[in-house]
Amino acid sequence: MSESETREKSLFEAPPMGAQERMVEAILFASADPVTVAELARRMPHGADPAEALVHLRKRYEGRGVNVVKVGDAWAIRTAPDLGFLMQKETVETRKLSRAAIETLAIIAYHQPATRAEIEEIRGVAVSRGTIDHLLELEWIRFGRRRMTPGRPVTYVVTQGFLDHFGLESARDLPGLKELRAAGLLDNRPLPGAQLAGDDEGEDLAGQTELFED
Amino acid sequence: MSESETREKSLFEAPPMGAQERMVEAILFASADPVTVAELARRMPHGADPAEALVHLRKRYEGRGVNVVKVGDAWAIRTAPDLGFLMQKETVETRKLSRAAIETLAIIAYHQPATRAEIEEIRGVAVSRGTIDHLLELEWIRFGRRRMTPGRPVTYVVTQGFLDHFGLESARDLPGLKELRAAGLLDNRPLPGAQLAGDDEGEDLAGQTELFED
Amino acid sequence: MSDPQGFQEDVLSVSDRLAAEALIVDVDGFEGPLDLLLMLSRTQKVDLRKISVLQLAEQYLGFVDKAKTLRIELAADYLVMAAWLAFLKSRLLLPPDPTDEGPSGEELAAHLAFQLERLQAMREAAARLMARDQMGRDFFARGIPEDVMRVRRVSYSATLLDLMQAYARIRTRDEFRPYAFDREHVFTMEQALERMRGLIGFAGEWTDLSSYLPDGWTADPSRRRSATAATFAATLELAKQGQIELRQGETFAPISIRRKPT
Repeated sequence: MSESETREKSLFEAPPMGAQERMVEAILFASADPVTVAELARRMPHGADPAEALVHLRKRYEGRGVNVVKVGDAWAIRTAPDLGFLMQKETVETRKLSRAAIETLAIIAYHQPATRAEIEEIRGVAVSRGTIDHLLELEWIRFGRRRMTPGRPVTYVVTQGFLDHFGLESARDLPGLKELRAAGLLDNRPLPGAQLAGDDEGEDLAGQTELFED
Repeated sequence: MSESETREKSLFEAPPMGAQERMVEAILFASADPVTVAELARRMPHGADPAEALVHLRKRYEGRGVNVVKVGDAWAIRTAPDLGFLMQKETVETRKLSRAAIETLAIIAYHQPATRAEIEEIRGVAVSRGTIDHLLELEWIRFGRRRMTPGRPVTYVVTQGFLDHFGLESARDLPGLKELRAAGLLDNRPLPGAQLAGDDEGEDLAGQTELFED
Repeated sequence: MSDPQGFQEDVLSVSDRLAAEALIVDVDGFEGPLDLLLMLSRTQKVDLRKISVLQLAEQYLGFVDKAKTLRIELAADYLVMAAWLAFLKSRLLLPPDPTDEGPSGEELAAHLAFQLERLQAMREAAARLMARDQMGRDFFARGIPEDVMRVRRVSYSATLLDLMQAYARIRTRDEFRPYAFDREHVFTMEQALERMRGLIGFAGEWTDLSSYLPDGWTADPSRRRSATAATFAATLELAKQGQIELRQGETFAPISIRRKPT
């Protein structure tokens, strides 16, 4: 060890091993990728010995719900292999709802109970069966009472699952148009022209054309 | 307890507490977002008691590099705050909040549920477009119940994401909340002679109580 | 009105003037009149609970006067506050009118002091909130959430914002719809032209344009407007084609037409 390094070391005493273990633990936890010993050393205070801290940390996590594991030449914290069955929730792929579906859902939320004809009238375009089925499958809408009008059409209402997902206490708490505008929420709306050029499905394009024709 | 339930229970005996602790540990480690006790129970074997397992787990991680923290009615593992200096690499540069947004957020947090009019009354200035929008986008605020006053205005409350971000167990733990309340500075005190504002005072108090009771 | 503080706005010293300008130039930096009042209140160097609201009102009114002498335009809400403070000042200075049932000057002053204290308290609370350890800066969530396993289920997500914007988009679509006429009440220029072509053969004399309006289009104002516009446009077209002549005595006078003498 060179003279200058020795001097520096005495100036910046390495923290106790217990503290070093904490540091390695925090870094491994928060890093998006496995971390090498060299990287650990670079991030920890001068004089720290991450390799030794890792030995201690690894031992500490033995038999726990998560373990310190070596991935190539780097280290990471991973779920204990026998507990993989608990991670089913994490095996979910999220996709954005189609525009037709979100509009239909919005109309039901604001106008519930709403019949299909009413949804179509408000959207100004036919609602495909698939859209309603999809929302039913997601359990965001369900059937309400039949409307006591000729044909006794079924109505749709939103579910508790819908309220949970959108963080609402009740559908009545949805802000009205005036409030949306006051909150500036209408500002992000693309212009009608931009919508036409957008990535919308055919169903919507048809609707738009129809709309602008008259 | 019915016969079938008894049989089911003996078939699916709850695992020992040590094993339950491991499971909670694995689930909390795996998730970036806080997990509720109900969700833990749903994912763990029948008969498990995640609330008790959490008590043990929390104690186990005291003083370590990562801690078990409570966020509203959910739980998460977070790095110890004193180790933030190690994480520069992980730091996400967030858009700086405007002064108006910060004040609006604080007013909602301390006065929740708060209407837009109340926010404006306290700041003495209109809430500019986009401020509420921005806070909604960050998922730090959400809509609460409508106020049962003329116009039934929407209210805003803070979210679990807000608590998580600021390391708060609940909205009751907001810094200085007790002192502010004791000093009467969270009262909705109407302008003398103004009748309308006085109407929602009772309701407001009820809202506050409800909020901080749980 | 007497001014106990002896505010001398017309004998501004250079330093006073500079100070005032510095304050006023910064007026955009203030978040409304209450914020400005809070700033002014600091010059009294007392606890907000002991503040002299009368003195504060005078400081504010002085500020507004200076802005006027410096020809700086203040936003309307600053002027509204000035008017209210002037009213408050008069209430505080004049003996109370026993017939007046409104709140006393003291009550109004106390409320203003409360508002200032509350705003100040919220500012401090906001600062304390932002000074807390924050996620992503001081403490961190799991860097590798374990969502790396096989995809088993597709979950569809949408945010509340998506939902509200979708609804707003539908409900405000009409505002952006290109203006479409209600055909039933619109008389087109083509119709007018056709009608005029059939009639000009008989228009040897100067005749008021309005007499050419079709039947059933004169009673309802909107129908009448549409028919008049279309008929006028048609006459211009016919004049251009050299078939008729137009004349108008003066602006807004009735317009007359006749067949162009051949």
